[in-house]
Amino acid sequence: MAETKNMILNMGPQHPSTHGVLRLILELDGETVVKLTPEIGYLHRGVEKLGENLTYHQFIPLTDREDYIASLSNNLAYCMTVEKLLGLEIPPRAMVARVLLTELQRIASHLIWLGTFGLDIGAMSLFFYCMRERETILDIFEACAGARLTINYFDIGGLRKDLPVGFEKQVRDFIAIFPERMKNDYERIFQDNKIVRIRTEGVGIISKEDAIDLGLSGPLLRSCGVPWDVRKSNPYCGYENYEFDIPTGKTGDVFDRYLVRMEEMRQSLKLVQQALDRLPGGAFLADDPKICLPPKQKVMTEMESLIHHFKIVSEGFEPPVAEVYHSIETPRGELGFYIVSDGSNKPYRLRFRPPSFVNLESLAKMAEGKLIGDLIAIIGALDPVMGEVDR
Amino acid sequence: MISISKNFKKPGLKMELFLFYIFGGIAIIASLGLVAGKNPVHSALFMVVVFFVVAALFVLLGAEFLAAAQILVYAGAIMVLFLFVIMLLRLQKEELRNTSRHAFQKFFGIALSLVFAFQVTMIFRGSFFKGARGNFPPDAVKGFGGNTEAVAAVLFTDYLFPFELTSAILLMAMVGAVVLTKKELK
Amino acid sequence: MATQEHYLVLSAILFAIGAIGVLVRRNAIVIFMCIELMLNAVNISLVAFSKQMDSMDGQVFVFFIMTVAAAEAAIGLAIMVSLFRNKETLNVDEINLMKW
Amino acid sequence: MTEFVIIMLVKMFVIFGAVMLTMTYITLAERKILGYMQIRPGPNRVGPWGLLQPIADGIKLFLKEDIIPDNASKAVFVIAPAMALIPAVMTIAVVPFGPEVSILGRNVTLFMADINIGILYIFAVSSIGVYGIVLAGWSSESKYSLLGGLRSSAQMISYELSMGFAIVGVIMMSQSLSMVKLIEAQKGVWFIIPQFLGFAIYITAAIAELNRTPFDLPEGESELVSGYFTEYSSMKYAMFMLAEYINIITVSGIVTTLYLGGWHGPVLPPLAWFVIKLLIVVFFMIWVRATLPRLRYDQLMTLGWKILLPASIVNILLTAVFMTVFG
Repeated sequence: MAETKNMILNMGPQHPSTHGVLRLILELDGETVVKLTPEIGYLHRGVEKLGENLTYHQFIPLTDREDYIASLSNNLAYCMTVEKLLGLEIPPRAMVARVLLTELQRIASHLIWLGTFGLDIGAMSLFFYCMRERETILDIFEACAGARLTINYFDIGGLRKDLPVGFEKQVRDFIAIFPERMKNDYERIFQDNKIVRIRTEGVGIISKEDAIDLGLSGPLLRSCGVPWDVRKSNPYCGYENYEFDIPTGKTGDVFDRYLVRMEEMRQSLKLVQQALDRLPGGAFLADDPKICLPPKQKVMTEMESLIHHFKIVSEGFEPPVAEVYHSIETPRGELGFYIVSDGSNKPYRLRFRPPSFVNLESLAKMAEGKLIGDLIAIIGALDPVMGEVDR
Repeated sequence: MISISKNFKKPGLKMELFLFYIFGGIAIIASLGLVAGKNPVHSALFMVVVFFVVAALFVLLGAEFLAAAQILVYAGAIMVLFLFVIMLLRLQKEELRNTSRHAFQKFFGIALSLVFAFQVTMIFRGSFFKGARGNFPPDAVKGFGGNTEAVAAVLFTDYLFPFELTSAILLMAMVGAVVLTKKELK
Repeated sequence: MATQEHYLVLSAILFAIGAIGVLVRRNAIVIFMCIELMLNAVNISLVAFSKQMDSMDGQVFVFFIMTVAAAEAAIGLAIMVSLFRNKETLNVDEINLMKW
Repeated sequence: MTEFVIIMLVKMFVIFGAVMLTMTYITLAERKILGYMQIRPGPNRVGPWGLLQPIADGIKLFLKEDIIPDNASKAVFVIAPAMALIPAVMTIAVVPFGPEVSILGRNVTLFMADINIGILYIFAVSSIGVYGIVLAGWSSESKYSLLGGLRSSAQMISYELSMGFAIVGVIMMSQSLSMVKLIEAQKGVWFIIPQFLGFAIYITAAIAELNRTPFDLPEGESELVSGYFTEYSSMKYAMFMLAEYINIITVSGIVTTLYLGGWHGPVLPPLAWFVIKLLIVVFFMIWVRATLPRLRYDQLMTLGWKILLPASIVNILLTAVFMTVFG
């Protein structure tokens, strides 16, 4: 019986819907995906090796380029790991500002996800509404740090610069318009649409046990019903004294992931509101002379600050010999940094634990046996960022 | 070349003959292309041309309903089925191996068909069909309101039983096709 | 006026060409197309007779031929697909074993 | 005789010219309307409000390099766009734009031909539309276009059926196949009211025939890198676009004739009414494209076979009962 052999189809690396340079080798039997082998590495820049030859300060801009859609979260993860290594205390204003900005970054990242997810299953107009809101958030980031995508605003010991004038007003305006935009723009266009329902419900289901076995994290894990969030399990940056809850799905299909992310956006908005209310004044950077750069006018006037500034910039600082791991909750899942320092001014080893890389493993389990149309929806719901996967 | 302007005085009659020769010529050329075509898809396309020309001939003969049905059934459905199968099975050009014992068959086939064609044309030379006239002369057809209504009148009265039978045939064909091509569901 | 002879001669020629195709060609699908061509030739003569004899029976008959041809095409192509799956070829010469 | 030929020629040029013109400006209208529905202005650089944009597109596509993939079968590759365009243009001949009207003393019918198998002719010609796509998919010798070609032909064939059955309802009400008689039958009440179910089925099937969202699977960008015309460029690609947009006009024309009462309307002249209704249907198709996402392939098939087809048969049943009861 001459079996008509399956067709090998090569999707990517420059395919319009694989969210960056992910290549999938699909074995197709007609329309159904028989076997799926993802191929990664097209965006590999050897960041971890670079980390070993850069001082701790010089490495911060590189962390933006990992998960370029939520770059503030990367900065936060790296800076907190180094602070943990040094045992450095950071001022309360910096703590609250960090929570506020990373939650805004989460909303912005989910908005990009929502827009491109709509495009993947064919709804064209949703993208433009999401981008309109994302612009307002990016204006806030631009006011703070001058950059919109790779923001690089956090520093070891707090913030690079103080929050700009009129920051509160910008954030308050955003908080005022966003809930109403979410309800009658996104949900009316997208969620109440019958075709969206049949395209996403019951698609790409992954069970709770498989999710835990594969080590998934973030909205993917929570959509299977596992209420696990780093902000709640081991709180950092003062999350324990904000009250917010963790949305979880029931069946773990693509529609649940959509619902979890939408609910997360609402929770983040609540967090931003609380952070804005309790934003204290005071210093925005720890004043340990060995580690944090002194303010400009001090450097110009005092000899001692000039020497500190020169020393930090040229050689950096020598942390104690130790190894440390710290992880935070980014929009895609648990991002962890593992730094081994040998006492010199450059880390001996610097390791990323990116959530997208781990989540991508589940793609094969979810997509095999399904149709091509489903595969696109599943990749969309997975929301992988290739910069993070390939490092 | 027939000078069209001279014969134009009597519209219709000469025109019809002229059109008949055009369509007949296209039909013959297209069917030769179909038979002699190397690539199955090219012969499929020639086949479509033949169907169109036959539909045109039906219009010339006043059978508009059949012309539309011809395009719809033959050119619209059956040929697409053929193209589907040709595409699915990715048939390549037929490599013409001249297997020795078949050369004779090729020659014999052509000769036989030509003899057959010659005999049939001879019979029709003196068309002596004077049999009993049916009861649908052209004006009766107009009375019904056109060819479609006339065909319907006959089809649903005298030929009602065969009409129901065809639906049974089509059903059987559908079931048969599905059963034949169904892969065992692993 | 295109008399009936013209139509009958044309249908005979088309029928002959169809017959040549069936006898000569080695590819099963092309043979199948030639059979359809022969059916069409018959249709032409039937409609010609229907016009000549002023009766609609010829055209109704052609209507039935069309439905049967459609059914036959479906079944024939289904056979050819399963044939191709078993023998990897549609060359009529190689399909000569009664069992495969 | 010669006068008849001259009138025919003039009519042909006028109607063909009008359709081509509206076609170009529908491409612009689509991009503008989509833009405004997506809070962006749409093309407005070329000419005031972007009015010269279609001309710019035409020239651009005309000057682009015309690539034919080397292992493609040339003849079929070149014929395919033409075969996609021909049925689209052929149906224009039968769309009745207006009634008898006397211009310069002669009364002229505002349509090319009123053949008594009008709807059957449209249905037959639209079934040829599949060839352009199937051949394009096959002849460009690439996996993606082959998949796209197979998908779209299966889709078009299955939706042709429900379209045909939906039309049967209308023919029963109007007792004739010819388009002009059909419009006369709608003098009192438009067929959209008694035949609403048929209208819904017909519109969905028509959108599926045109391969437009939510049924634009064959050129689903996100899946098959734009389906059967992946390998086409410049003028041949433009012909596929041309065919699609002319098809939109002809299908809208047919919908206005079948269901929206053709040129009947209170105040405005008949031709104006016909054009207004036609543009409303075109707007509806553009609006659908802006809002609905794409259906998956098997959902598309189930909708076509398991929902639309039985619904259209039920529609025929209801019409029959309705007509026997109300005479």
